[in-house]
Amino acid sequence: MKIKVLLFGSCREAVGSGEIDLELSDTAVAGDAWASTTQRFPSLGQFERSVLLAVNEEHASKETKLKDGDTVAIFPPVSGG
Amino acid sequence: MKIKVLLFGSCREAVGSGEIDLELSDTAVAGDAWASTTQRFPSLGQFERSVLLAVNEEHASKETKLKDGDTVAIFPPVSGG
Amino acid sequence: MDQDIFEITREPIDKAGLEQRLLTGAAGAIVTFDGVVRNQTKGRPVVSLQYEAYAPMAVKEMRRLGDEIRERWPEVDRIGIVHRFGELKISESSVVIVVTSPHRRVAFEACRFAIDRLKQTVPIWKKEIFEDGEVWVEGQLPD
Amino acid sequence: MDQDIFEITREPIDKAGLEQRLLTGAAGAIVTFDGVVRNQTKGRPVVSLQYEAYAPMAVKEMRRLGDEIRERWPEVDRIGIVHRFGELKISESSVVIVVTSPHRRVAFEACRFAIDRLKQTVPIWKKEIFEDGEVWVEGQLPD
Repeated sequence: MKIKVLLFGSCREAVGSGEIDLELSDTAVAGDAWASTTQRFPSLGQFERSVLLAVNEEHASKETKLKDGDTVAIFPPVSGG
Repeated sequence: MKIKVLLFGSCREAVGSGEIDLELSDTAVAGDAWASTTQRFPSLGQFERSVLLAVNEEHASKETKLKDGDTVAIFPPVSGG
Repeated sequence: MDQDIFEITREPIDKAGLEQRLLTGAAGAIVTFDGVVRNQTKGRPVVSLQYEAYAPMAVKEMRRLGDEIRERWPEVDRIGIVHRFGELKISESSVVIVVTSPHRRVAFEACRFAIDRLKQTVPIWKKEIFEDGEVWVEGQLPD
Repeated sequence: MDQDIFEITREPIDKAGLEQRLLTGAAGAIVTFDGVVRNQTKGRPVVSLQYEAYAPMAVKEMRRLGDEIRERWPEVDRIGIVHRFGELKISESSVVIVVTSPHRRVAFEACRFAIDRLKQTVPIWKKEIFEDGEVWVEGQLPD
Protein backbone atom coordinates (compact mmCIF):
# COMPACT_ATOMS: atom_id res chain seq x y z
CA MET A 1 0.00 0.00 0.00
CA LYS A 2 0.96 3.64 -0.44
CA ILE A 3 1.69 5.72 2.64
CA LYS A 4 2.47 9.40 2.91
CA VAL A 5 5.05 10.27 5.57
CA LEU A 6 5.26 13.76 7.06
CA LEU A 7 8.26 14.85 9.11
CA PHE A 8 8.45 17.73 11.57
CA GLY A 9 10.98 19.65 13.61
CA SER A 10 14.40 18.11 14.06
CA CYS A 11 13.21 14.92 12.28
CA ARG A 12 12.31 16.95 9.20
CA GLU A 13 15.66 18.68 9.36
CA ALA A 14 17.57 15.38 9.69
CA VAL A 15 15.82 14.05 6.57
CA GLY A 16 16.01 17.31 4.65
CA SER A 17 12.37 17.00 3.58
CA GLY A 18 8.98 17.37 5.19
CA GLU A 19 7.18 14.78 3.10
CA ILE A 20 8.05 11.46 1.47
CA ASP A 21 6.07 8.62 -0.09
CA LEU A 22 6.47 4.98 0.91
CA GLU A 23 5.32 1.68 -0.51
CA LEU A 24 4.66 -0.78 2.33
CA SER A 25 3.28 -4.32 2.61
CA ASP A 26 -0.48 -4.69 3.10
CA THR A 27 -0.07 -5.70 6.77
CA ALA A 28 2.17 -2.79 7.67
CA VAL A 29 1.93 -0.95 10.99
CA ALA A 30 3.16 2.56 11.84
CA GLY A 31 6.45 1.11 13.11
CA ASP A 32 7.11 -0.22 9.60
CA ALA A 33 6.75 3.28 8.18
CA TRP A 34 9.24 4.47 10.77
CA ALA A 35 11.67 1.59 10.01
CA SER A 36 11.41 2.10 6.28
CA THR A 37 11.99 5.85 6.56
CA THR A 38 14.97 5.33 8.87
CA GLN A 39 16.45 2.85 6.43
CA ARG A 40 16.27 5.45 3.68
CA PHE A 41 17.51 8.26 5.95
CA PRO A 42 19.90 6.78 8.53
CA SER A 43 20.33 10.21 10.18
CA LEU A 44 16.85 9.62 11.66
CA GLY A 45 18.28 6.80 13.75
CA GLN A 46 19.28 9.26 16.49
CA PHE A 47 15.55 9.71 17.27
CA GLU A 48 14.85 5.99 17.79
CA ARG A 49 14.19 6.33 21.54
CA SER A 50 12.21 9.55 21.55
CA VAL A 51 10.34 9.65 18.24
CA LEU A 52 6.55 10.06 18.24
CA LEU A 53 4.17 8.89 15.54
CA ALA A 54 0.75 9.96 14.38
CA VAL A 55 -1.54 8.29 11.88
CA ASN A 56 -4.04 10.50 10.07
CA GLU A 57 -3.51 13.32 12.57
CA GLU A 58 -4.04 11.15 15.66
CA HIS A 59 -1.31 10.12 18.11
CA ALA A 60 -0.33 6.50 17.34
CA SER A 61 2.06 3.79 18.50
CA LYS A 62 4.40 1.65 16.44
CA GLU A 63 1.72 -1.08 16.56
CA THR A 64 -1.00 1.06 14.98
CA LYS A 65 -2.23 -0.66 11.79
CA LEU A 66 -2.06 1.18 8.50
CA LYS A 67 -4.23 1.09 5.42
CA ASP A 68 -3.67 2.33 1.90
CA GLY A 69 -3.56 6.11 1.63
CA ASP A 70 -2.83 6.74 5.32
CA THR A 71 -0.63 9.61 6.42
CA VAL A 72 2.02 8.82 9.02
CA ALA A 73 3.66 11.72 10.82
CA ILE A 74 7.10 11.37 12.41
CA PHE A 75 8.24 13.93 14.95
CA PRO A 76 10.20 14.51 18.16
CA PRO A 77 8.47 15.31 21.48
CA VAL A 78 6.50 18.51 21.02
CA SER A 79 7.91 21.81 22.27
CA GLY A 80 5.28 24.43 21.47
CA GLY A 81 4.04 27.16 23.75
CA MET B 1 -8.20 68.46 68.13
CA LYS B 2 -9.80 68.57 64.68
CA ILE B 3 -10.30 65.31 62.81
CA LYS B 4 -11.66 64.74 59.31
CA VAL B 5 -13.82 61.63 58.96
CA LEU B 6 -14.34 59.97 55.56
CA LEU B 7 -17.09 57.38 55.04
CA PHE B 8 -17.31 54.82 52.28
CA GLY B 9 -19.72 52.28 50.85
CA SER B 10 -22.70 51.32 52.97
CA CYS B 11 -21.31 53.40 55.89
CA ARG B 12 -21.35 56.50 53.69
CA GLU B 13 -24.85 55.69 52.59
CA ALA B 14 -26.09 55.18 56.17
CA VAL B 15 -24.73 58.60 57.14
CA GLY B 16 -25.81 60.33 53.94
CA SER B 17 -22.43 62.03 53.60
CA GLY B 18 -18.91 61.01 52.65
CA GLU B 19 -17.10 63.49 54.87
CA ILE B 20 -17.66 65.10 58.26
CA ASP B 21 -15.54 67.11 60.69
CA LEU B 22 -15.13 66.23 64.36
CA GLU B 23 -13.70 67.97 67.39
CA LEU B 24 -12.14 65.40 69.74
CA SER B 25 -10.15 65.54 72.98
CA ASP B 26 -6.36 65.74 72.69
CA THR B 27 -5.92 62.11 73.78
CA ALA B 28 -8.40 60.67 71.32
CA VAL B 29 -7.90 57.35 69.51
CA ALA B 30 -9.55 56.15 66.28
CA GLY B 31 -12.25 54.40 68.29
CA ASP B 32 -13.29 57.79 69.69
CA ALA B 33 -13.80 59.10 66.15
CA TRP B 34 -15.97 56.05 65.46
CA ALA B 35 -17.95 56.50 68.71
CA SER B 36 -18.46 60.20 68.11
CA THR B 37 -19.62 59.66 64.54
CA THR B 38 -22.00 56.87 65.60
CA GLN B 39 -23.45 59.13 68.26
CA ARG B 40 -24.22 61.76 65.63
CA PHE B 41 -25.50 59.17 63.12
CA PRO B 42 -27.10 56.27 65.04
CA SER B 43 -27.79 54.42 61.76
CA LEU B 44 -24.05 53.60 61.74
CA GLY B 45 -24.58 51.40 64.79
CA GLN B 46 -25.46 48.43 62.58
CA PHE B 47 -21.80 48.30 61.48
CA GLU B 48 -20.38 48.07 65.03
CA ARG B 49 -19.13 44.49 64.61
CA SER B 50 -17.75 44.69 61.10
CA VAL B 51 -16.57 48.27 60.63
CA LEU B 52 -12.97 48.92 59.58
CA LEU B 53 -10.95 52.04 60.28
CA ALA B 54 -8.02 53.73 58.60
CA VAL B 55 -5.96 56.67 59.82
CA ASN B 56 -4.24 58.79 57.18
CA GLU B 57 -4.79 56.11 54.53
CA GLU B 58 -3.35 53.25 56.60
CA HIS B 59 -5.39 50.42 58.12
CA ALA B 60 -5.84 51.16 61.83
CA SER B 61 -7.48 49.73 64.95
CA LYS B 62 -9.75 51.46 67.45
CA GLU B 63 -6.66 51.91 69.67
CA THR B 64 -4.68 53.86 67.06
CA LYS B 65 -3.77 57.27 68.49
CA LEU B 66 -4.86 60.42 66.68
CA LYS B 67 -3.29 63.82 66.35
CA ASP B 68 -4.68 67.14 65.20
CA GLY B 69 -5.47 67.20 61.48
CA ASP B 70 -5.63 63.42 61.04
CA THR B 71 -8.05 61.82 58.61
CA VAL B 72 -10.02 58.83 59.88
CA ALA B 73 -11.79 56.66 57.33
CA ILE B 74 -14.78 54.50 58.31
CA PHE B 75 -15.86 51.69 56.03
CA PRO B 76 -17.28 48.16 55.84
CA PRO B 77 -15.14 45.17 54.78
CA VAL B 78 -13.86 45.83 51.26
CA SER B 79 -15.57 44.21 48.27
CA GLY B 80 -13.64 45.34 45.21
CA GLY B 81 -12.49 43.19 42.33
CA MET C 1 9.79 48.37 41.14
CA ASP C 2 9.63 51.74 39.43
CA GLN C 3 7.98 50.41 36.34
CA ASP C 4 5.14 48.58 38.00
CA ILE C 5 1.74 50.23 37.53
CA PHE C 6 -0.94 50.80 40.19
CA GLU C 7 -3.91 52.92 39.22
CA ILE C 8 -7.46 53.78 40.16
CA THR C 9 -9.46 55.24 37.29
CA ARG C 10 -12.95 56.28 36.31
CA GLU C 11 -12.22 55.56 32.62
CA PRO C 12 -12.51 52.18 30.86
CA ILE C 13 -9.35 50.15 31.50
CA ASP C 14 -6.97 49.91 28.54
CA LYS C 15 -5.91 46.32 29.08
CA ALA C 16 -3.80 45.91 25.92
CA GLY C 17 -2.09 49.22 26.64
CA LEU C 18 -1.35 48.15 30.19
CA GLU C 19 0.19 44.88 29.03
CA GLN C 20 2.24 46.76 26.47
CA ARG C 21 3.57 49.21 29.07
CA LEU C 22 4.67 46.29 31.27
CA LEU C 23 6.28 44.10 28.61
CA THR C 24 10.08 43.82 28.64
CA GLY C 25 12.42 41.45 26.83
CA ALA C 26 12.90 39.50 30.07
CA ALA C 27 9.30 38.30 30.04
CA GLY C 28 8.36 34.88 28.67
CA ALA C 29 4.88 34.76 30.20
CA ILE C 30 2.16 37.33 30.70
CA VAL C 31 -0.76 36.27 32.88
CA THR C 32 -3.69 38.66 32.95
CA PHE C 33 -6.74 38.57 35.19
CA ASP C 34 -9.66 40.65 33.99
CA GLY C 35 -12.67 40.94 36.29
CA VAL C 36 -15.79 41.78 34.29
CA VAL C 37 -19.36 42.53 35.31
CA ARG C 38 -21.46 39.36 35.18
CA ASN C 39 -25.07 39.48 33.97
CA GLN C 40 -26.51 37.84 37.09
CA THR C 41 -25.96 37.06 40.76
CA LYS C 42 -27.58 33.90 42.09
CA GLY C 43 -29.94 33.95 39.14
CA ARG C 44 -31.04 37.55 39.64
CA PRO C 45 -30.32 39.69 36.53
CA VAL C 46 -27.80 42.45 37.20
CA VAL C 47 -28.13 45.83 35.47
CA SER C 48 -24.80 47.27 36.53
CA LEU C 49 -22.24 47.44 39.32
CA GLN C 50 -21.44 50.68 41.11
CA TYR C 51 -17.85 50.81 42.40
CA GLU C 52 -16.63 53.25 45.03
CA ALA C 53 -12.95 53.62 45.96
CA TYR C 54 -10.93 55.34 48.65
CA ALA C 55 -8.54 56.16 45.86
CA PRO C 56 -5.31 57.35 47.55
CA MET C 57 -5.43 54.55 50.12
CA ALA C 58 -6.34 52.01 47.42
CA VAL C 59 -3.23 52.92 45.43
CA LYS C 60 -1.11 52.61 48.59
CA GLU C 61 -2.56 49.18 49.30
CA MET C 62 -1.92 48.09 45.70
CA ARG C 63 1.73 49.14 46.06
CA ARG C 64 1.94 47.17 49.27
CA LEU C 65 0.46 44.19 47.44
CA GLY C 66 3.11 44.64 44.77
CA ASP C 67 5.84 44.58 47.45
CA GLU C 68 4.35 41.41 48.91
CA ILE C 69 4.38 39.74 45.49
CA ARG C 70 8.03 40.64 44.90
CA GLU C 71 8.97 39.26 48.26
CA ARG C 72 7.21 35.95 47.59
CA TRP C 73 8.12 35.65 43.92
CA PRO C 74 11.40 37.49 43.24
CA GLU C 75 11.37 36.15 39.69
CA VAL C 76 8.40 38.38 38.73
CA ASP C 77 9.34 40.91 36.07
CA ARG C 78 6.47 43.46 36.15
CA ILE C 79 3.17 43.93 37.99
CA GLY C 80 0.25 46.07 36.86
CA ILE C 81 -3.01 46.57 38.76
CA VAL C 82 -5.72 48.93 37.54
CA HIS C 83 -9.11 49.18 39.23
CA ARG C 84 -11.97 51.19 37.84
CA PHE C 85 -14.72 52.94 39.79
CA GLY C 86 -18.10 54.42 38.88
CA GLU C 87 -20.99 52.61 37.21
CA LEU C 88 -20.02 49.59 35.10
CA LYS C 89 -22.31 47.78 32.66
CA ILE C 90 -22.34 44.04 31.89
CA SER C 91 -19.02 42.79 30.45
CA GLU C 92 -17.11 45.94 31.40
CA SER C 93 -13.84 45.40 33.30
CA SER C 94 -13.69 46.48 36.93
CA VAL C 95 -10.14 45.31 37.57
CA VAL C 96 -7.23 44.15 35.44
CA ILE C 97 -4.13 42.54 36.94
CA VAL C 98 -1.11 41.77 34.77
CA VAL C 99 1.95 39.85 35.96
CA THR C 100 4.91 39.14 33.70
CA SER C 101 7.71 36.75 34.43
CA PRO C 102 10.42 34.79 32.60
CA HIS C 103 8.43 31.57 33.25
CA ARG C 104 4.74 30.89 33.50
CA ARG C 105 4.37 29.25 36.91
CA VAL C 106 5.34 32.37 38.82
CA ALA C 107 3.18 34.62 36.65
CA PHE C 108 0.11 32.42 37.30
CA GLU C 109 0.71 32.14 41.03
CA ALA C 110 1.44 35.82 41.56
CA CYS C 111 -1.53 36.97 39.46
CA ARG C 112 -3.93 34.75 41.34
CA PHE C 113 -2.50 35.83 44.67
CA ALA C 114 -2.88 39.46 43.62
CA ILE C 115 -6.62 39.29 42.93
CA ASP C 116 -7.30 37.21 46.06
CA ARG C 117 -5.40 39.70 48.21
CA LEU C 118 -6.82 42.78 46.48
CA LYS C 119 -10.29 41.61 47.46
CA GLN C 120 -9.20 41.53 51.11
CA THR C 121 -7.08 44.65 51.49
CA VAL C 122 -7.75 47.30 48.85
CA PRO C 123 -10.44 49.81 49.97
CA ILE C 124 -12.99 49.52 47.18
CA TRP C 125 -16.67 48.63 47.53
CA LYS C 126 -19.33 47.61 45.08
CA LYS C 127 -23.08 47.74 44.93
CA GLU C 128 -25.12 45.52 42.66
CA ILE C 129 -27.84 47.36 40.78
CA PHE C 130 -30.85 45.20 39.90
CA GLU C 131 -33.94 46.25 37.96
CA ASP C 132 -35.90 46.52 41.18
CA GLY C 133 -33.34 47.41 43.81
CA GLU C 134 -29.71 47.55 44.82
CA VAL C 135 -27.50 45.74 47.31
CA TRP C 136 -24.02 46.44 48.69
CA VAL C 137 -21.87 43.36 48.18
CA GLU C 138 -20.64 42.08 51.53
CA GLY C 139 -16.89 42.04 51.78
CA GLN C 140 -14.78 39.51 53.61
CA LEU C 141 -13.33 40.53 56.93
CA PRO C 142 -9.52 40.65 56.62
CA ASP C 143 -7.48 37.69 58.00
CA MET D 1 -18.64 24.25 22.65
CA ASP D 2 -19.36 25.82 19.28
CA GLN D 3 -18.10 29.20 20.27
CA ASP D 4 -14.73 28.15 21.58
CA ILE D 5 -11.82 29.15 19.34
CA PHE D 6 -8.85 26.98 18.34
CA GLU D 7 -6.51 28.36 15.71
CA ILE D 8 -3.04 28.02 14.24
CA THR D 9 -1.87 31.12 12.43
CA ARG D 10 1.15 32.65 10.77
CA GLU D 11 -0.07 36.19 11.57
CA PRO D 12 0.47 38.10 14.83
CA ILE D 13 -2.12 37.01 17.39
CA ASP D 14 -4.91 39.52 18.02
CA LYS D 15 -5.22 38.96 21.76
CA ALA D 16 -7.73 41.71 22.50
CA GLY D 17 -9.86 40.57 19.56
CA LEU D 18 -9.75 36.98 20.77
CA GLU D 19 -10.88 38.00 24.26
CA GLN D 20 -13.65 40.09 22.73
CA ARG D 21 -14.92 37.21 20.60
CA LEU D 22 -15.08 34.96 23.68
CA LEU D 23 -16.72 37.37 26.11
CA THR D 24 -20.35 36.71 27.07
CA GLY D 25 -22.53 38.16 29.80
CA ALA D 26 -22.08 34.97 31.82
CA ALA D 27 -18.38 35.67 32.38
CA GLY D 28 -17.12 37.34 35.55
CA ALA D 29 -13.47 36.42 35.07
CA ILE D 30 -11.17 36.32 32.06
CA VAL D 31 -7.78 34.71 32.60
CA THR D 32 -5.34 35.05 29.73
CA PHE D 33 -1.98 33.39 29.29
CA ASP D 34 0.28 34.98 26.72
CA GLY D 35 3.55 33.24 25.92
CA VAL D 36 6.07 35.70 24.51
CA VAL D 37 9.57 35.29 23.14
CA ARG D 38 12.14 35.92 25.87
CA ASN D 39 15.39 37.73 25.11
CA GLN D 40 17.65 34.98 26.50
CA THR D 41 17.90 31.31 27.38
CA LYS D 42 20.25 30.41 30.21
CA GLY D 43 22.01 33.71 29.72
CA ARG D 44 22.53 33.27 25.98
CA PRO D 45 20.91 36.10 23.97
CA VAL D 46 18.09 34.90 21.71
CA VAL D 47 17.53 36.52 18.32
CA SER D 48 14.22 34.84 17.50
CA LEU D 49 12.21 31.65 17.82
CA GLN D 50 11.20 29.61 14.81
CA TYR D 51 7.93 27.72 15.32
CA GLU D 52 6.78 24.83 13.17
CA ALA D 53 3.32 23.27 13.46
CA TYR D 54 1.54 20.20 12.18
CA ALA D 55 -1.42 22.50 11.76
CA PRO D 56 -4.45 20.23 11.19
CA MET D 57 -3.40 17.85 13.95
CA ALA D 58 -2.54 20.75 16.25
CA VAL D 59 -6.07 22.14 15.89
CA LYS D 60 -7.51 18.66 16.61
CA GLU D 61 -5.38 18.36 19.74
CA MET D 62 -6.44 21.82 20.88
CA ARG D 63 -10.10 20.81 20.51
CA ARG D 64 -9.39 17.69 22.53
CA LEU D 65 -7.76 19.86 25.17
CA GLY D 66 -10.89 22.01 25.17
CA ASP D 67 -13.03 18.89 25.73
CA GLU D 68 -10.79 17.84 28.61
CA ILE D 69 -11.12 21.28 30.23
CA ARG D 70 -14.91 21.20 29.97
CA GLU D 71 -14.99 17.77 31.54
CA ARG D 72 -12.83 18.87 34.48
CA TRP D 73 -14.31 22.35 34.90
CA PRO D 74 -17.92 22.35 33.67
CA GLU D 75 -18.31 25.90 34.94
CA VAL D 76 -15.99 27.29 32.21
CA ASP D 77 -17.80 29.63 29.85
CA ARG D 78 -15.47 29.95 26.83
CA ILE D 79 -12.02 28.69 25.80
CA GLY D 80 -9.76 30.22 23.18
CA ILE D 81 -6.35 28.92 22.11
CA VAL D 82 -4.36 30.48 19.29
CA HIS D 83 -0.82 29.39 18.46
CA ARG D 84 1.36 31.18 15.96
CA PHE D 85 4.05 29.66 13.78
CA GLY D 86 6.92 31.08 11.70
CA GLU D 87 9.74 33.29 12.95
CA LEU D 88 8.95 35.33 16.07
CA LYS D 89 11.05 38.20 17.42
CA ILE D 90 11.59 39.13 21.09
CA SER D 91 8.34 40.01 22.91
CA GLU D 92 6.11 38.62 20.14
CA SER D 93 3.38 36.21 21.28
CA SER D 94 3.68 32.56 20.29
CA VAL D 95 0.55 31.36 22.07
CA VAL D 96 -2.45 32.99 23.71
CA ILE D 97 -4.90 31.05 25.86
CA VAL D 98 -8.07 32.69 27.14
CA VAL D 99 -10.49 31.07 29.59
CA THR D 100 -13.64 32.81 30.78
CA SER D 101 -15.80 31.69 33.65
CA PRO D 102 -18.41 33.10 36.05
CA HIS D 103 -15.82 32.93 38.86
CA ARG D 104 -12.06 33.37 38.89
CA ARG D 105 -10.83 30.13 40.46
CA VAL D 106 -11.97 27.97 37.58
CA ALA D 107 -10.64 30.38 34.96
CA PHE D 108 -7.18 30.38 36.58
CA GLU D 109 -7.04 26.61 37.00
CA ALA D 110 -8.30 25.81 33.50
CA CYS D 111 -6.00 28.34 31.83
CA ARG D 112 -2.96 26.99 33.62
CA PHE D 113 -3.93 23.43 32.83
CA ALA D 114 -4.37 24.38 29.17
CA ILE D 115 -0.85 25.73 28.69
CA ASP D 116 0.73 22.85 30.63
CA ARG D 117 -1.17 20.31 28.53
CA LEU D 118 -0.63 22.12 25.24
CA LYS D 119 3.10 21.81 25.78
CA GLN D 120 2.70 18.04 26.08
CA THR D 121 0.19 17.18 23.40
CA VAL D 122 -0.10 19.78 20.64
CA PRO D 123 2.26 19.04 17.71
CA ILE D 124 4.28 22.23 17.50
CA TRP D 125 8.06 22.57 17.72
CA LYS D 126 10.38 25.48 18.24
CA LYS D 127 13.98 26.26 17.42
CA GLU D 128 15.95 28.92 19.24
CA ILE D 129 17.91 31.17 16.91
CA PHE D 130 21.06 32.64 18.48
CA GLU D 131 23.52 35.04 16.88
CA ASP D 132 25.93 32.20 16.30
CA GLY D 133 23.77 29.15 15.88
CA GLU D 134 20.41 27.52 16.41
CA VAL D 135 19.04 24.75 18.62
CA TRP D 136 15.78 22.78 18.58
CA VAL D 137 14.14 23.01 21.99
CA GLU D 138 13.80 19.57 23.51
CA GLY D 139 10.19 18.67 24.19
CA GLN D 140 8.91 16.63 27.10
CA LEU D 141 7.90 13.06 26.40
CA PRO D 142 4.13 12.72 26.97
CA ASP D 143 2.96 11.13 30.26
